[in-house]
Amino acid sequence: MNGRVPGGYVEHMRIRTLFFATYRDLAGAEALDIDLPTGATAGDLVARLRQRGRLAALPSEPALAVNEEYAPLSTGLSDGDEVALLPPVAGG
Amino acid sequence: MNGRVPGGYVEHMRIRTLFFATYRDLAGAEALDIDLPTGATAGDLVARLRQRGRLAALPSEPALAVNEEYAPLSTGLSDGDEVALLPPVAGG
Amino acid sequence: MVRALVTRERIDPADVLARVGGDGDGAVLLFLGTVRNHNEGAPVEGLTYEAYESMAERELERIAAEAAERAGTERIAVIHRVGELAIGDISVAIAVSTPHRAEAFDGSRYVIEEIKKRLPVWKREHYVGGASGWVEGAIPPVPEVAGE
Amino acid sequence: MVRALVTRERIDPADVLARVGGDGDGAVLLFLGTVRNHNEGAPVEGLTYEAYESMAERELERIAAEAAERAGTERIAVIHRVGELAIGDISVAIAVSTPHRAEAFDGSRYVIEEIKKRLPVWKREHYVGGASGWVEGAIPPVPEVAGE
Repeated sequence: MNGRVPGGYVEHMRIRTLFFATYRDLAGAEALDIDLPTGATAGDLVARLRQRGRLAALPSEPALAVNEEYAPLSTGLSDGDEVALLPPVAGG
Repeated sequence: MNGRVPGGYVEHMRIRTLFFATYRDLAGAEALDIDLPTGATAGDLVARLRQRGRLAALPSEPALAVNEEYAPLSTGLSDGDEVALLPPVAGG
Repeated sequence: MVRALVTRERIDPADVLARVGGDGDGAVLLFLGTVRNHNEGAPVEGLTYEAYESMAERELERIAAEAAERAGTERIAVIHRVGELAIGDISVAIAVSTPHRAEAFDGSRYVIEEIKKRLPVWKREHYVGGASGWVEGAIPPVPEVAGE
Repeated sequence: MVRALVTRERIDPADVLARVGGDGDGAVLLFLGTVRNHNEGAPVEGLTYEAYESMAERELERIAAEAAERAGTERIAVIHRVGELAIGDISVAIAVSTPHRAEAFDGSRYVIEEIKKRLPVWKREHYVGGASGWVEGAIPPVPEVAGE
Protein backbone atom coordinates (compact mmCIF):
# COMPACT_ATOMS: atom_id res chain seq x y z
CA MET A 1 0.00 0.00 0.00
CA ASN A 2 3.05 2.15 0.42
CA GLY A 3 1.52 5.12 2.31
CA ARG A 4 -1.68 5.35 0.27
CA VAL A 5 -4.82 4.71 2.27
CA PRO A 6 -8.30 3.93 0.96
CA GLY A 7 -9.46 7.57 1.03
CA GLY A 8 -6.62 8.60 -1.29
CA TYR A 9 -4.61 10.31 1.44
CA VAL A 10 -0.96 9.50 2.00
CA GLU A 11 -0.21 8.25 5.51
CA HIS A 12 2.86 9.82 7.00
CA MET A 13 5.28 8.96 9.72
CA ARG A 14 7.61 11.25 11.61
CA ILE A 15 11.29 10.37 11.82
CA ARG A 16 13.54 11.95 14.41
CA THR A 17 16.76 12.57 12.51
CA LEU A 18 20.04 13.29 14.33
CA PHE A 19 23.18 14.90 12.96
CA PHE A 20 26.70 14.78 14.34
CA ALA A 21 30.03 16.49 13.73
CA THR A 22 30.43 17.50 10.06
CA TYR A 23 26.86 16.44 9.22
CA ARG A 24 25.55 18.69 11.99
CA ASP A 25 27.49 21.52 10.40
CA LEU A 26 25.68 20.78 7.09
CA ALA A 27 22.27 20.45 8.71
CA GLY A 28 22.72 23.53 10.84
CA ALA A 29 20.92 21.58 13.55
CA GLU A 30 21.45 18.66 15.91
CA ALA A 31 18.10 17.14 15.04
CA LEU A 32 15.26 17.54 12.56
CA ASP A 33 11.85 15.87 12.47
CA ILE A 34 11.26 14.64 8.94
CA ASP A 35 7.89 13.44 7.69
CA LEU A 36 7.94 10.61 5.21
CA PRO A 37 5.23 8.46 3.67
CA THR A 38 4.57 5.19 5.44
CA GLY A 39 6.79 2.45 4.02
CA ALA A 40 9.77 4.72 3.42
CA THR A 41 13.24 3.37 4.04
CA ALA A 42 16.33 4.93 5.57
CA GLY A 43 17.55 5.44 2.01
CA ASP A 44 14.39 7.45 1.23
CA LEU A 45 15.13 9.62 4.26
CA VAL A 46 18.66 10.29 3.00
CA ALA A 47 17.34 11.18 -0.46
CA ARG A 48 14.87 13.61 1.13
CA LEU A 49 17.57 15.20 3.28
CA ARG A 50 19.83 15.69 0.27
CA GLN A 51 17.17 18.01 -1.21
CA ARG A 52 17.64 20.41 1.73
CA GLY A 53 20.21 23.16 1.11
CA ARG A 54 23.68 22.29 2.34
CA LEU A 55 22.60 18.76 3.13
CA ALA A 56 23.01 18.18 -0.61
CA ALA A 57 26.63 17.58 0.41
CA LEU A 58 25.66 14.44 2.38
CA PRO A 59 27.02 11.31 0.75
CA SER A 60 24.31 9.39 -1.08
CA GLU A 61 25.06 6.36 1.11
CA PRO A 62 26.10 7.65 4.51
CA ALA A 63 26.51 5.34 7.50
CA LEU A 64 23.47 5.54 9.71
CA ALA A 65 21.85 4.05 12.74
CA VAL A 66 18.17 3.31 13.25
CA ASN A 67 17.23 3.37 16.93
CA GLU A 68 20.87 3.31 18.07
CA GLU A 69 21.99 0.43 15.90
CA TYR A 70 23.85 0.48 12.58
CA ALA A 71 21.41 -0.27 9.79
CA PRO A 72 21.51 -0.49 5.98
CA LEU A 73 19.79 2.03 3.73
CA SER A 74 17.18 -0.62 2.89
CA THR A 75 15.85 -0.58 6.46
CA GLY A 76 12.14 0.16 6.57
CA LEU A 77 11.24 2.94 8.98
CA SER A 78 8.35 3.28 11.40
CA ASP A 79 6.71 6.32 12.91
CA GLY A 80 8.78 7.59 15.83
CA ASP A 81 12.04 5.94 14.75
CA GLU A 82 15.26 7.76 15.54
CA VAL A 83 17.70 7.80 12.63
CA ALA A 84 21.22 9.13 13.14
CA LEU A 85 23.42 10.15 10.22
CA LEU A 86 26.96 9.14 11.12
CA PRO A 87 30.03 10.74 9.56
CA PRO A 88 33.25 8.69 9.56
CA VAL A 89 33.99 7.98 13.23
CA ALA A 90 37.11 8.93 15.20
CA GLY A 91 36.81 7.57 18.71
CA GLY A 92 39.52 5.95 20.80
CA MET B 1 99.78 -24.41 26.89
CA ASN B 2 96.52 -25.61 28.29
CA GLY B 3 97.28 -25.42 32.01
CA ARG B 4 100.73 -26.95 31.84
CA VAL B 5 103.53 -24.65 33.00
CA PRO B 6 107.28 -25.03 32.42
CA GLY B 7 107.90 -26.86 35.69
CA GLY B 8 105.43 -29.57 34.70
CA TYR B 9 102.73 -28.39 37.08
CA VAL B 10 99.18 -27.80 35.89
CA GLU B 11 97.93 -24.24 36.44
CA HIS B 12 94.46 -24.10 37.82
CA MET B 13 91.68 -21.59 37.93
CA ARG B 14 88.79 -21.47 40.36
CA ILE B 15 85.27 -21.19 38.96
CA ARG B 16 82.37 -20.09 41.15
CA THR B 17 79.53 -22.35 40.06
CA LEU B 18 75.92 -21.53 40.89
CA PHE B 19 72.93 -23.87 40.91
CA PHE B 20 69.25 -22.99 40.78
CA ALA B 21 65.94 -24.77 41.24
CA THR B 22 66.13 -28.43 40.13
CA TYR B 23 69.88 -28.20 39.54
CA ARG B 24 70.36 -26.97 43.08
CA ASP B 25 68.44 -30.01 44.26
CA LEU B 26 70.91 -32.18 42.32
CA ALA B 27 73.98 -30.31 43.56
CA GLY B 28 72.76 -30.22 47.15
CA ALA B 29 74.23 -26.72 47.26
CA GLU B 30 73.59 -23.24 45.91
CA ALA B 31 77.20 -22.79 44.89
CA LEU B 32 80.41 -24.81 44.52
CA ASP B 33 83.93 -23.63 43.79
CA ILE B 34 85.31 -25.89 41.08
CA ASP B 35 89.00 -25.96 40.14
CA LEU B 36 89.76 -26.54 36.49
CA PRO B 37 92.96 -26.42 34.49
CA THR B 38 93.66 -23.13 32.77
CA GLY B 39 92.09 -23.05 29.32
CA ALA B 40 89.03 -25.09 30.28
CA THR B 41 85.69 -24.20 28.75
CA ALA B 42 82.20 -24.05 30.21
CA GLY B 43 81.64 -27.44 28.58
CA ASP B 44 84.61 -28.84 30.50
CA LEU B 45 83.06 -27.53 33.71
CA VAL B 46 79.79 -29.29 32.92
CA ALA B 47 81.63 -32.55 32.18
CA ARG B 48 83.42 -32.27 35.51
CA LEU B 49 80.20 -31.58 37.38
CA ARG B 50 78.52 -34.61 35.81
CA GLN B 51 81.10 -36.80 37.54
CA ARG B 52 79.82 -35.68 40.96
CA GLY B 53 77.11 -37.93 42.40
CA ARG B 54 73.60 -36.80 41.60
CA LEU B 55 74.91 -34.12 39.25
CA ALA B 56 75.30 -37.00 36.79
CA ALA B 57 71.65 -36.20 36.07
CA LEU B 58 72.60 -32.76 34.66
CA PRO B 59 71.95 -32.58 30.92
CA SER B 60 75.19 -32.82 28.95
CA GLU B 61 74.38 -29.44 27.36
CA PRO B 62 72.57 -27.37 29.97
CA ALA B 63 71.87 -23.69 29.46
CA LEU B 64 74.39 -21.62 31.37
CA ALA B 65 75.55 -18.11 31.99
CA VAL B 66 79.12 -16.91 32.37
CA ASN B 67 79.30 -13.77 34.49
CA GLU B 68 75.56 -13.16 34.28
CA GLU B 69 75.22 -13.54 30.53
CA TYR B 70 74.05 -16.54 28.51
CA ALA B 71 77.05 -18.24 26.96
CA PRO B 72 77.70 -21.31 24.81
CA LEU B 73 79.52 -24.38 26.14
CA SER B 74 82.53 -23.42 24.04
CA THR B 75 83.14 -20.31 26.14
CA GLY B 76 86.68 -20.24 27.58
CA LEU B 77 86.72 -19.60 31.31
CA SER B 78 89.04 -17.45 33.40
CA ASP B 79 90.00 -17.65 37.05
CA GLY B 80 87.26 -16.09 39.17
CA ASP B 81 84.50 -16.45 36.59
CA GLU B 82 80.98 -17.08 37.85
CA VAL B 83 79.17 -19.80 35.93
CA ALA B 84 75.49 -20.43 36.58
CA LEU B 85 73.79 -23.63 35.49
CA LEU B 86 70.28 -22.71 34.39
CA PRO B 87 67.41 -25.18 34.30
CA PRO B 88 64.52 -24.40 31.95
CA VAL B 89 63.17 -21.02 33.07
CA ALA B 90 59.65 -20.20 34.25
CA GLY B 91 59.42 -16.50 34.95
CA GLY B 92 56.58 -14.15 34.15
CA MET C 1 30.50 -8.42 34.48
CA VAL C 2 31.35 -6.97 31.07
CA ARG C 3 31.10 -3.23 31.69
CA ALA C 4 30.91 -0.43 29.15
CA LEU C 5 30.53 3.23 29.89
CA VAL C 6 30.64 6.62 28.18
CA THR C 7 31.53 9.38 30.59
CA ARG C 8 32.22 13.10 30.81
CA GLU C 9 34.39 12.62 33.92
CA ARG C 10 38.13 12.03 34.13
CA ILE C 11 39.02 8.34 33.80
CA ASP C 12 40.91 6.79 36.73
CA PRO C 13 43.03 3.84 35.50
CA ALA C 14 43.03 2.20 38.95
CA ASP C 15 39.25 2.23 38.94
CA VAL C 16 39.08 0.52 35.53
CA LEU C 17 41.70 -2.07 36.56
CA ALA C 18 39.72 -2.84 39.72
CA ARG C 19 36.76 -3.95 37.59
CA VAL C 20 38.62 -6.98 36.22
CA GLY C 21 40.85 -9.72 37.59
CA GLY C 22 40.06 -12.83 39.52
CA ASP C 23 41.71 -15.76 41.24
CA GLY C 24 41.64 -17.82 38.07
CA ASP C 25 43.29 -15.15 35.92
CA GLY C 26 47.01 -15.03 35.19
CA ALA C 27 47.00 -11.99 32.90
CA VAL C 28 45.57 -8.49 33.18
CA LEU C 29 45.95 -5.95 30.40
CA LEU C 30 45.11 -2.27 30.68
CA PHE C 31 45.11 -0.13 27.55
CA LEU C 32 44.89 3.64 27.83
CA GLY C 33 44.37 5.97 24.90
CA THR C 34 45.75 9.40 25.74
CA VAL C 35 45.61 12.79 24.05
CA ARG C 36 48.81 13.45 22.10
CA ASN C 37 50.29 16.90 21.68
CA HIS C 38 50.54 16.46 17.92
CA ASN C 39 48.73 14.77 15.06
CA GLU C 40 50.22 14.23 11.63
CA GLY C 41 52.80 16.90 12.31
CA ALA C 42 50.47 19.60 13.64
CA PRO C 43 50.86 20.69 17.27
CA VAL C 44 47.64 20.08 19.18
CA GLU C 45 46.51 21.81 22.37
CA GLY C 46 43.39 19.82 23.19
CA LEU C 47 40.52 17.77 21.81
CA THR C 48 36.76 17.81 21.94
CA TYR C 49 35.15 14.38 21.75
CA GLU C 50 31.56 14.40 20.63
CA ALA C 51 29.45 11.25 20.78
CA TYR C 52 26.04 9.93 19.96
CA GLU C 53 26.12 9.05 23.61
CA SER C 54 23.23 6.64 24.02
CA MET C 55 24.27 4.64 20.95
CA ALA C 56 27.96 4.84 21.83
CA GLU C 57 27.34 3.18 25.16
CA ARG C 58 25.30 0.42 23.54
CA GLU C 59 27.92 -0.04 20.82
CA LEU C 60 30.66 -0.18 23.45
CA GLU C 61 28.67 -2.91 25.21
CA ARG C 62 28.35 -4.83 21.95
CA ILE C 63 32.08 -4.52 21.26
CA ALA C 64 32.97 -5.60 24.80
CA ALA C 65 30.63 -8.57 24.56
CA GLU C 66 32.21 -9.65 21.26
CA ALA C 67 35.68 -9.33 22.77
CA ALA C 68 34.57 -11.28 25.82
CA GLU C 69 33.39 -14.11 23.61
CA ARG C 70 36.62 -14.12 21.57
CA ALA C 71 38.81 -13.99 24.67
CA GLY C 72 36.74 -16.46 26.66
CA THR C 73 36.37 -14.15 29.65
CA GLU C 74 33.61 -12.15 31.29
CA ARG C 75 36.14 -9.78 32.78
CA ILE C 76 36.28 -6.81 30.44
CA ALA C 77 35.70 -3.17 31.32
CA VAL C 78 35.79 -0.33 28.81
CA ILE C 79 35.17 3.35 29.31
CA HIS C 80 35.29 6.20 26.79
CA ARG C 81 35.40 9.82 27.75
CA VAL C 82 33.67 12.62 25.85
CA GLY C 83 33.81 16.40 26.16
CA GLU C 84 36.88 18.63 26.37
CA LEU C 85 40.19 16.83 26.90
CA ALA C 86 43.65 18.26 27.52
CA ILE C 87 47.02 16.82 26.43
CA GLY C 88 47.76 13.66 28.43
CA ASP C 89 44.15 13.06 29.40
CA ILE C 90 42.86 9.53 29.03
CA SER C 91 40.22 9.28 26.29
CA VAL C 92 39.64 5.53 26.54
CA ALA C 93 40.55 2.79 28.98
CA ILE C 94 40.17 -0.94 28.37
CA ALA C 95 40.86 -3.56 31.02
CA VAL C 96 40.77 -7.29 30.29
CA SER C 97 41.73 -10.24 32.44
CA THR C 98 42.06 -13.85 31.33
CA PRO C 99 43.63 -17.09 32.53
CA HIS C 100 46.39 -16.85 29.88
CA ARG C 101 48.06 -13.83 28.32
CA ALA C 102 47.35 -14.41 24.62
CA GLU C 103 43.61 -13.95 25.13
CA ALA C 104 44.10 -10.74 27.12
CA PHE C 105 46.19 -9.19 24.34
CA ASP C 106 43.75 -10.38 21.69
CA GLY C 107 40.68 -9.13 23.57
CA SER C 108 42.20 -5.75 24.38
CA ARG C 109 43.34 -5.19 20.83
CA TYR C 110 39.94 -6.21 19.47
CA VAL C 111 38.17 -3.65 21.64
CA ILE C 112 40.36 -0.72 20.63
CA GLU C 113 40.33 -1.64 16.92
CA GLU C 114 36.53 -1.95 16.90
CA ILE C 115 36.18 1.34 18.79
CA LYS C 116 38.20 3.04 16.06
CA LYS C 117 36.03 1.44 13.36
CA ARG C 118 32.57 1.62 14.87
CA LEU C 119 32.09 3.78 17.93
CA PRO C 120 29.88 6.79 17.05
CA VAL C 121 32.36 9.32 18.41
CA TRP C 122 33.95 12.28 16.63
CA LYS C 123 37.00 14.26 17.51
CA ARG C 124 37.71 17.93 17.00
CA GLU C 125 41.33 18.95 17.33
CA HIS C 126 42.25 22.34 18.72
CA TYR C 127 45.56 23.41 17.21
CA VAL C 128 48.12 25.66 18.79
CA GLY C 129 47.22 29.11 17.45
CA GLY C 130 43.45 28.79 17.77
CA ALA C 131 42.27 26.89 14.69
CA SER C 132 40.34 23.66 15.06
CA GLY C 133 39.06 20.90 12.83
CA TRP C 134 37.29 17.56 12.76
CA VAL C 135 39.69 14.64 12.58
CA GLU C 136 39.16 12.55 9.49
CA GLY C 137 37.56 9.32 10.62
CA ALA C 138 36.83 5.78 9.53
CA ILE C 139 33.70 4.80 7.65
CA PRO C 140 31.90 2.36 9.94
CA PRO C 141 30.98 -0.99 8.41
CA VAL C 142 27.23 -1.08 7.92
CA PRO C 143 25.35 -4.38 7.99
CA GLU C 144 23.82 -5.60 4.72
CA VAL C 145 20.63 -6.51 6.51
CA ALA C 146 19.00 -4.63 9.39
CA GLY C 147 19.77 -6.04 12.82
CA GLU C 148 22.95 -7.87 11.81
CA MET D 1 64.15 5.98 30.87
CA VAL D 2 63.93 2.25 30.17
CA ARG D 3 63.66 0.77 33.66
CA ALA D 4 64.04 -2.85 34.75
CA LEU D 5 63.86 -4.14 38.26
CA VAL D 6 63.70 -7.41 40.21
CA THR D 7 62.06 -6.95 43.57
CA ARG D 8 60.93 -8.83 46.67
CA GLU D 9 58.27 -6.20 47.41
CA ARG D 10 54.64 -6.10 46.29
CA ILE D 11 54.25 -4.50 42.88
CA ASP D 12 52.03 -1.42 42.70
CA PRO D 13 50.53 -1.08 39.20
CA ALA D 14 50.05 2.68 39.58
CA ASP D 15 53.72 3.06 40.34
CA VAL D 16 54.73 1.15 37.20
CA LEU D 17 52.26 3.13 35.06
CA ALA D 18 53.67 6.38 36.41
CA ARG D 19 57.08 5.51 34.97
CA VAL D 20 55.85 5.79 31.36
CA GLY D 21 53.71 8.17 29.34
CA GLY D 22 54.41 11.55 27.87
CA ASP D 23 52.78 14.39 25.98
CA GLY D 24 53.70 12.84 22.65
CA ASP D 25 52.23 9.42 23.47
CA GLY D 26 48.74 8.35 22.46
CA ALA D 27 48.87 4.80 23.84
CA VAL D 28 49.84 3.31 27.18
CA LEU D 29 49.74 -0.42 27.83
CA LEU D 30 50.12 -2.07 31.21
CA PHE D 31 50.48 -5.84 31.40
CA LEU D 32 50.23 -7.61 34.75
CA GLY D 33 51.06 -11.26 35.31
CA THR D 34 49.15 -12.52 38.33
CA VAL D 35 49.25 -15.75 40.33
CA ARG D 36 46.43 -18.08 39.26
CA ASN D 37 44.68 -20.44 41.63
CA HIS D 38 45.22 -23.38 39.29
CA ASN D 39 47.70 -24.67 36.77
CA GLU D 40 46.98 -27.42 34.28
CA GLY D 41 44.04 -28.52 36.34
CA ALA D 42 45.74 -28.64 39.74
CA PRO D 43 44.55 -26.21 42.43
CA VAL D 44 47.39 -23.96 43.54
CA GLU D 45 47.56 -21.96 46.75
CA GLY D 46 50.77 -20.00 46.22
CA LEU D 47 54.06 -19.77 44.34
CA THR D 48 57.67 -19.28 45.19
CA TYR D 49 59.65 -17.45 42.54
CA GLU D 50 63.38 -18.02 42.70
CA ALA D 51 65.75 -15.98 40.55
CA TYR D 52 69.39 -15.61 39.71
CA GLU D 53 68.69 -12.09 40.81
CA SER D 54 71.71 -10.17 39.59
CA MET D 55 71.53 -11.76 36.14
CA ALA D 56 67.74 -11.52 36.02
CA GLU D 57 67.90 -7.77 36.46
CA ARG D 58 70.51 -7.44 33.72
CA GLU D 59 68.52 -9.72 31.42
CA LEU D 60 65.36 -7.73 32.10
CA GLU D 61 67.28 -4.59 31.12
CA ARG D 62 68.42 -6.25 27.90
CA ILE D 63 64.87 -7.38 27.07
CA ALA D 64 63.44 -3.93 27.80
CA ALA D 65 66.10 -2.28 25.65
CA GLU D 66 65.32 -4.65 22.76
CA ALA D 67 61.60 -3.92 23.12
CA ALA D 68 62.31 -0.19 23.25
CA GLU D 69 64.19 -0.40 19.99
CA ARG D 70 61.43 -2.45 18.31
CA ALA D 71 58.69 -0.16 19.57
CA GLY D 72 60.61 3.06 18.91
CA THR D 73 60.11 4.35 22.45
CA GLU D 74 62.27 4.97 25.50
CA ARG D 75 59.25 4.68 27.75
CA ILE D 76 59.25 1.10 29.02
CA ALA D 77 59.25 -0.05 32.62
CA VAL D 78 59.34 -3.69 33.70
CA ILE D 79 59.44 -5.18 37.16
CA HIS D 80 59.50 -8.83 38.23
CA ARG D 81 58.79 -9.98 41.74
CA VAL D 82 60.53 -12.91 43.45
CA GLY D 83 59.91 -14.70 46.74
CA GLU D 84 56.63 -16.01 48.11
CA LEU D 85 53.50 -14.95 46.23
CA ALA D 86 49.86 -15.56 47.05
CA ILE D 87 46.96 -16.04 44.62
CA GLY D 88 46.19 -12.76 42.86
CA ASP D 89 49.60 -11.25 43.58
CA ILE D 90 51.32 -9.53 40.67
CA SER D 91 54.45 -11.41 39.59
CA VAL D 92 55.40 -9.15 36.70
CA ALA D 93 54.34 -5.72 35.47
CA ILE D 94 55.22 -4.20 32.11
CA ALA D 95 54.32 -0.64 31.13
CA VAL D 96 54.96 0.77 27.66
CA SER D 97 53.91 4.04 26.10
CA THR D 98 54.19 5.01 22.45
CA PRO D 99 52.78 7.60 20.05
CA HIS D 100 50.58 4.95 18.35
CA ARG D 101 48.94 1.83 19.75
CA ALA D 102 50.41 -0.87 17.51
CA GLU D 103 53.91 -0.28 18.90
CA ALA D 104 52.70 -0.40 22.50
CA PHE D 105 51.03 -3.78 21.95
CA ASP D 106 54.07 -5.09 20.10
CA GLY D 107 56.55 -3.88 22.71
CA SER D 108 54.55 -5.17 25.65
CA ARG D 109 54.06 -8.57 24.08
CA TYR D 110 57.75 -8.80 23.20
CA VAL D 111 58.78 -8.16 26.80
CA ILE D 112 56.51 -10.82 28.30
CA GLU D 113 57.36 -13.42 25.64
CA GLU D 114 61.10 -12.88 26.12
CA ILE D 115 60.72 -13.02 29.91
CA LYS D 116 59.07 -16.42 29.53
CA LYS D 117 61.88 -17.61 27.25
CA ARG D 118 64.96 -16.09 28.86
CA LEU D 119 64.59 -14.64 32.32
CA PRO D 120 66.56 -16.76 34.83
CA VAL D 121 63.62 -17.23 37.15
CA TRP D 122 62.06 -20.48 38.42
CA LYS D 123 58.69 -21.12 39.91
CA ARG D 124 57.69 -23.59 42.60
CA GLU D 125 53.98 -24.23 42.90
CA HIS D 126 52.44 -24.98 46.26
CA TYR D 127 49.39 -27.16 45.74
CA VAL D 128 46.35 -27.30 47.91
CA GLY D 129 47.09 -30.18 50.29
CA GLY D 130 50.74 -29.37 50.95
CA ALA D 131 52.70 -30.80 48.02
CA SER D 132 54.85 -28.56 45.86
CA GLY D 133 56.82 -28.82 42.66
CA TRP D 134 58.94 -26.90 40.20
CA VAL D 135 56.98 -25.73 37.17
CA GLU D 136 58.34 -27.14 33.95
CA GLY D 137 60.05 -24.31 32.15
CA ALA D 138 61.35 -23.24 28.76
CA ILE D 139 64.88 -23.97 27.63
CA PRO D 140 66.48 -20.57 27.11
CA PRO D 141 68.06 -19.95 23.71
CA VAL D 142 71.82 -19.96 24.15
CA PRO D 143 74.02 -17.96 21.79
CA GLU D 144 76.28 -19.88 19.43
CA VAL D 145 79.17 -17.59 20.23
CA ALA D 146 80.00 -16.01 23.59
CA GLY D 147 78.76 -12.45 24.01
CA GLU D 148 76.05 -12.62 21.33
